[in-house]
Amino acid sequence: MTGTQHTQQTAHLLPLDPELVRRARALAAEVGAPIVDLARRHTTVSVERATLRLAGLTGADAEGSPWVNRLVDAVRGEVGLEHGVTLPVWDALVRGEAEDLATLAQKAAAGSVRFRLPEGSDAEPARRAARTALELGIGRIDARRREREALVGELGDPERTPWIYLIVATGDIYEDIPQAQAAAREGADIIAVIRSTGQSLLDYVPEGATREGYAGTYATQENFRLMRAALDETSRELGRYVRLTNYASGLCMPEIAALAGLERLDMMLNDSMYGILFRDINPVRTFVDQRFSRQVHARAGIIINTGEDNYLTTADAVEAAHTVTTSQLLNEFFAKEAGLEDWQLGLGHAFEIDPDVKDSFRLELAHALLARQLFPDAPLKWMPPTRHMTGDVFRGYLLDAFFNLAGMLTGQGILLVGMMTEGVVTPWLSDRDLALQNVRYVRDAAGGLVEDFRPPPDGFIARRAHQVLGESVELLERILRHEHGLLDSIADGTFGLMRRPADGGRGLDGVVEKADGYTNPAAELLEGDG
Amino acid sequence: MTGTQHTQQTAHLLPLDPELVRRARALAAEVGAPIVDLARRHTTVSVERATLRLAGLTGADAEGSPWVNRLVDAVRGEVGLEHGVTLPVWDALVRGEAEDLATLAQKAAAGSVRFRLPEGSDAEPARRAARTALELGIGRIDARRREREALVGELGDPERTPWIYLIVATGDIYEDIPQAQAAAREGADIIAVIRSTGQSLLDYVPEGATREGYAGTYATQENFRLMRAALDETSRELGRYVRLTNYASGLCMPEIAALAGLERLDMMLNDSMYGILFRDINPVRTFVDQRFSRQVHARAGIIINTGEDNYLTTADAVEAAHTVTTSQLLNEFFAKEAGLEDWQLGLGHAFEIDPDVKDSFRLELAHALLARQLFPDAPLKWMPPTRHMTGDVFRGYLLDAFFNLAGMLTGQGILLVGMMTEGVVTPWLSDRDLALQNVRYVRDAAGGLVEDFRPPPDGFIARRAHQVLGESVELLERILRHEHGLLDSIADGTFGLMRRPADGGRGLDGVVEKADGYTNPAAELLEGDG
Amino acid sequence: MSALMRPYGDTTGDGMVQLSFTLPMPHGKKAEGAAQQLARKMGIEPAMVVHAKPIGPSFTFFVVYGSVSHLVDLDEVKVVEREYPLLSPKETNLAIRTLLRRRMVVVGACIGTDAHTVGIDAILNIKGFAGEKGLEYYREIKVVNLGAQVSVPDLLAAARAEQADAVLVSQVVTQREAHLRNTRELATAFRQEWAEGEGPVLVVGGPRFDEAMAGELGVDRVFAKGTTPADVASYLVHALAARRGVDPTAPAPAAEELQEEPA
Amino acid sequence: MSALMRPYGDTTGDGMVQLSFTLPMPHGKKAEGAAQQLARKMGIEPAMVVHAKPIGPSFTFFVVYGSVSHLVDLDEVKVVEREYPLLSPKETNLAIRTLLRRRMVVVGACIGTDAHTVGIDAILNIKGFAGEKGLEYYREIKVVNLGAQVSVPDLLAAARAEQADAVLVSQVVTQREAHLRNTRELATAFRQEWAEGEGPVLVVGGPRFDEAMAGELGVDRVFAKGTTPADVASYLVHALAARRGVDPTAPAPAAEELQEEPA
Ligand code: B12
Ligand code: B12
Ligand SMILES: Cc1ncc(COP(=O)(O)O)c(C=O)c1O
Ligand SMILES: Cc1ncc(COP(=O)(O)O)c(C=O)c1O
Repeated sequence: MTGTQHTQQTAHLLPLDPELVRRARALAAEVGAPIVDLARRHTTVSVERATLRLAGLTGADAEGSPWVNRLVDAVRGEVGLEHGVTLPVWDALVRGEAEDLATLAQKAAAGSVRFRLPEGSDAEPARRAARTALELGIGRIDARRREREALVGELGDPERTPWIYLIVATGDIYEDIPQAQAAAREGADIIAVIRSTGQSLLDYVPEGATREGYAGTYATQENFRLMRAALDETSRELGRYVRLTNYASGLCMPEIAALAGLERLDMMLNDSMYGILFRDINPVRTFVDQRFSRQVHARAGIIINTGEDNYLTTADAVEAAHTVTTSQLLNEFFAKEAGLEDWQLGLGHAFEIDPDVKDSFRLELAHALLARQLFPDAPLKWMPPTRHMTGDVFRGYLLDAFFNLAGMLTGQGILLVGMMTEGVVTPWLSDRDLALQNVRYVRDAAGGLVEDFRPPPDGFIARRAHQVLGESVELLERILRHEHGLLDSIADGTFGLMRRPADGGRGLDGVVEKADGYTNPAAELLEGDG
Repeated sequence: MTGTQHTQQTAHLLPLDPELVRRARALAAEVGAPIVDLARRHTTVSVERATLRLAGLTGADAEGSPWVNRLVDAVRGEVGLEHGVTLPVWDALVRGEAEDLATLAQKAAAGSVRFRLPEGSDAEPARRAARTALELGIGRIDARRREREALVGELGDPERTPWIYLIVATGDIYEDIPQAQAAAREGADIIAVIRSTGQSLLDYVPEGATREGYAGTYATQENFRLMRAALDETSRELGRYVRLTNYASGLCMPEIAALAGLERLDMMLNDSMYGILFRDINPVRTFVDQRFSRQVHARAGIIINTGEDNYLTTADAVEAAHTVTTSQLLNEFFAKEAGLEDWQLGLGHAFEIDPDVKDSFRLELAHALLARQLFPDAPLKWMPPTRHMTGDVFRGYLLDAFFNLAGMLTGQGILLVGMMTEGVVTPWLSDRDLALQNVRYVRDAAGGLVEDFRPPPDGFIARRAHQVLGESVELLERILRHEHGLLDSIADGTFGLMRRPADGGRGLDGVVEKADGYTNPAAELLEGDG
Repeated sequence: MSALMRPYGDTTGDGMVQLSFTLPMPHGKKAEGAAQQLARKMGIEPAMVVHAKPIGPSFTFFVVYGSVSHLVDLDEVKVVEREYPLLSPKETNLAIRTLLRRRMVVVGACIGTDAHTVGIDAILNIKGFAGEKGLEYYREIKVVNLGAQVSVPDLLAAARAEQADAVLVSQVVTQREAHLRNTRELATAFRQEWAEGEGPVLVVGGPRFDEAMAGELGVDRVFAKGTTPADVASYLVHALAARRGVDPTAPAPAAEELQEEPA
Repeated sequence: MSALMRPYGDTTGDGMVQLSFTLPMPHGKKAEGAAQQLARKMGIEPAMVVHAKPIGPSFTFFVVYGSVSHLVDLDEVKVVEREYPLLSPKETNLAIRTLLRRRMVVVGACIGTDAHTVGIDAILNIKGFAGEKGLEYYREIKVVNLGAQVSVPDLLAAARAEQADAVLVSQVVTQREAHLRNTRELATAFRQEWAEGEGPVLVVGGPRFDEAMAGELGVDRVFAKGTTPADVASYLVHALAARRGVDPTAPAPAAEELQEEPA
């Protein structure tokens, strides 16, 4: 999916001031730089666990505690994580404490192995062994990426944009699979398996195939594998590559990113601030985890989906429109810094304006066009109405139609298909079918309207877009005026009215400041690439 | 409702060739002229009955046969109708056969009165008496028109176009009334009481309040009165004048027009060819009845609604698009000839293209814009999808939304609101409520899109509109090539694929060629005005 | 596929359905309770009244979601499965020749005040339906289409005059069960004219008929939505053959004639 | 308004309803028959299956219209009508002062894995809901909002530490009846901590609760969709007064203080 496809017809609809656009980007970079610095200076338990996962450590103990958790905890308990988990672990392996990672983890859990921080010449063999293991691991991700490229080459991409994105959310991977396959057959280009409530706050990744999620299914390596295999089958049946999405979000963001790379997921929800604002996860933890996970995504050829839509579920979509733009600019900066390319930036935004607001649809068009023109080469992810969806499913079906129309008129890249039951239940099989019918009608009957849609340069839409961009620049300036920039503004409620101080929130105890000799071959390999 | 309102924003969207437009109108006039001539040369039982109704004759016998029927039949039986019903009737009254029309009709029905055709000096008193009676009758229509104008002046018209037109169709006037009032409260500007199936083929107008219609309620003077009174009440409650519509169509077209004038109905369905094509009513009967009924409408200040939408329920809306345009041009010609002004021409057209046709919505826009630009001062009546509405009421709700959008984008004057249950049942109370919600959303959220809708002059929409106009001109030329022009083309299936020869169809026996001394003071009064 | 099943929302056996209706009472907690009660009586438990909107002062519209407790028992589903072989126009023509040794005469109409001819035309006119040609296209069928709003006496007169083998009647308007009433009236008149098993085959059709109702309505066959001309032609062959007690698809006497068939 | 009524389509007493659902079986006449059977079991007779669409090879979606035979009996509708007077913030503040002679302490949270805080925030935060200010705005109420995904033990600990008069819990996710399960778990833990009628007043709320279920769930009160802060504040005053056996709206000792009230 190349940017040109989405933008050819909508590229010059708004007369945006190029100077203002440049200024907005420069400000985002200025805001983001200290955060990157912060992220470089820390590691987290999840980054270290992700490293072990990349090195091939899988499985869990009898209570379901993953071996990566047991091993990292053991190392942390004995020698700390300031130098990273790899040095002590491969040192132990080199020393012959166990023949492989899995055995080592088991012994460590049993307390039958001692770790140390190898120094001087002792360190070199450990370092080399770790590097080899991780080269292998990263190699597996590279292989999966090539595999995807080959499949896309063979089966082909959807013929048109926006790509059609549908969710399944039964909580049971074995109900999810047939529903996902049915959705793909009816026209979905992308399937997202929604995650069980609460998983984002688990500081470990559950194991195995699962059937007991609430309003979503646990993200596990086995569930990833099962669903990807099923969709590969369906892709062949349909002669088009059906993509799979999950969440690299929450306390285990880096690990899930690694699993996504290993199981050839194609897109991942991954936002720079969602966990902070909506899950009260510690800001530092989030930024560190986020940078590593994005490096993995960059390497794996995964498209990220950012979460700007979420702002508009709690804040007003008109008043807070500029916070979406601001977040998009920041997400873009962080993503590019982590090595992601434009085509991997599924920047989020949403159709969430109160439908009772006069001209709501045209306001949506203004916002959507603004995003389109600010990020001409990114496959924007356009999210449907949720907040103003009620139990009136007929009205819901209507709102979704206008959402679809806005998607077509403004050249969005990824269309998350809205469900008429949004205000009621997680999607039913029939909801998806009806929703796809809605998309098809709007696209085929009215999609060509892009030819006729020419907002005047001094008209309502152009003026609104200009206003939002202006407010976004002001917001970035306001953030810069804080002593500690972004961290302070997150603390004082600038975003979504939520106050999240840098020393508060969940998972702070999993953050570790790196010592001078910190080593992480995975990070080095990914950084080199970035 | 002035034309300017609808057209201000959509007037110049299509680059129509003014020469071709002029040519189309000239051809329509050429096609229509002989039909006007034919209509002038004939009268019908219904025209004569309408004349008696205007003179104040009401009521029916014990079997429900209206006195106007009994009286006209008696006169016809004795002296024929070639000279009109008024001469023999008022002659009898002048001669003292009965003290008033009602008594005369009863006596005539009982066979206890003799009619004659007064000649020479005998004729003059009869003629004068008839003229006086009909001046009074037309005066009542004039008074009703002034009454409407006063109410509109006092209560006001809807603030915006399109006007919202809703139907009720319970079959029972006493269920219709609360439903109509509810619809008006929810936002309807116009209420149409759908007529019972089969009434169009009745050669009399039923009497009194009725409760036993099928899929519609009988058009009777009493039902008209009851509903108009109820809506007057609601108009005052709402502070806006709610209009009432019924059908001047079928075998009693002229009489129903007269009743509409007398009971202050505001709009009437009245098409120049509907009865011929869709009810197999004799063409001559139809054209004669139609001219008289339009003269009444002109005088009464009633807006007519033509029936071009019906073509598209049997013919394909893309292939037959030009037949709609052709019929609109003919309806316009006949209407103006009968004295109607532009603001009274609710020319019909409909959103009936198969939704599975690629670009169906833009084709609809092209057709709707063509009508808008051809008839810039007429309050076009835009009809919703019916034919492609299925039992999938969700999809139905979606199609209706796009119909509404097309209505807004192309500046239609009267929007007949579509029902999601079109494919299933006559509208339920809740269907109307949901449908109005749909209209409101589309209008308020997206109506302003007219500012941004600018089909390029060489684009898909402009090209399609030009094509349809061209095909319509060709069709008019083809009609003119027939020996007897329009009558022959109606006979050979040019319209809606239905063959209707001039000497076939229902109601032919009610057509009478006028004799030299034919008199009809009502016709004279209306003609003078026309 | 088991014989017992429940509706499917997003999990096997969840029984989930969506329901909407209006109650003639003002909006309020009482109305929501009433909606809940109705849903419960329909077997929806638990029922979520997810939308309640006043329609004016004396009506309230509801949307309800919930799990219905009833089981669908497939073994008890009675369906009118096609009781005759589906023939191509060629085969139909051949069978008619074999069976009648003359053309089959079919008289069609919309009776009562119903003026919806598109359905019967779809079956009778050459143009046909769903890509299939209508009965007029069949060389061995003579079609007399009387059109709309035909009275029952007129229809019977035409059937007699044409010596019809079959009478086909369409009914589309269903308000106050007009279609059922009109059909019953027709069937009664028919039976006064011809004894059971005699006279033309009597067929009615329309989008809202239940095909299982033929017996109850007193007609030979009912066709519902989605019917195609070949369904009807094949049925007529089958019915006429059955009356004569023969197998219409037995080898024809003049099979070589097949060559000149247009169909 | 009579106590017995039927749904209203377009005529009094017609009983018309609309229904949609999916059956896990391939599309076909059998499936339409199955849909008809289900509709009949739900009391819809005659049922028109007006739409049937295959969803892949093993599911079919239906839309049904028809007349339901059940009567709604308004006399049997049980509604939780407001059992307490609705107070203005001013009156609430005054009543609390009279009743407690100190501020009322309210602890709120979303428990379990539910992270939907908008609902509880609408009740608690100053910003409020539907134009009404939330409980934080009430001078005499101290609000401790613990936010989302709070575990039951943490909630109980906070309630103890704050000496809460009331505990307010929100549950929005209903899949697999998560909201009911979590509420029951909470109620059990609560009853282990405090005897019936002791400890804080326990209130749950969320859009899909049935307000009649309080007893069954073991909580003092349930609030459903559309609840406003004043509903909750008024209820709390009422409940605390009831526990003390007094009338909370009796004349206050310090009525002159009313002047300085912001509310
Ligand atoms: C086209 C149409 C019209 C056209 C009819 C033109 C014509 N020459 O037929 C016009 C515009 C004239 C019209 C007028 C009216 N209509 Co109309 N119309 C429709 C519409 C949009 C489509 C019907 C159609 O053509 N379907 C296509 C055909 C191919 O399908 P079919 O009829 O089901 O036929 C198939 C099968 O059922 C079967 N079949 C049918 N008949 C037979 C017979 C035999 C023997 C066999 C074997 C099979 C068979 O085979 C066919 C092919 O598969 C429907 C709404 C809709 N979307 O369904 C409303 C609809 C049928 N109309 C309706 C009404 C109420 C009217 C009016 C009465 C309104 C009024 N009061 O003015 C008028 C008056 C007509 C009258 N006197 O009967 C209602 C009926 C409501 C009800 N359930 O009772 C409908 C459902 C719209 C609505 N929701 O209100 N209508
Ligand atoms: C906003 C929203 C979110 C936001 C939440 C932000 C936040 N801080 O709360 C975000 C984007 C984070 C989110 C995420 C998810 N959501 Co969500 N979300 C919604 C949405 C769009 C609106 C809910 C809302 O804010 N309503 C407005 C408030 C004011 O209404 P309310 O909650 O009903 O509260 C009122 C009353 O109920 C009552 N009340 C409520 N609580 C209490 C408590 C007390 C004590 C009292 C007295 C009264 C009371 O008073 C309030 C005012 O009247 C709904 C869909 C919809 N349109 O309803 C889905 C919805 C609730 N979400 C849903 C789901 C499944 C999720 C996810 C689990 C999906 C996933 N797997 O990722 C996630 C994870 C969240 C989690 N772990 O719980 C589902 C729940 C389905 C179900 N019935 O089980 C819904 C219905 C969407 C859907 N159809 O799938 N969501
Ligand atoms: C970026 C991101 N992560 C995660 C989620 C899901 O929430 P949870 O944290 O409950 O898994 C969302 C919401 O859709 C999101 O946008
Ligand atoms: C002009 C006109 N007359 C009459 C009708 C109604 O049909 P009927 O003749 O059955 O009353 C229509 C259809 O809507 C129409 O457009």
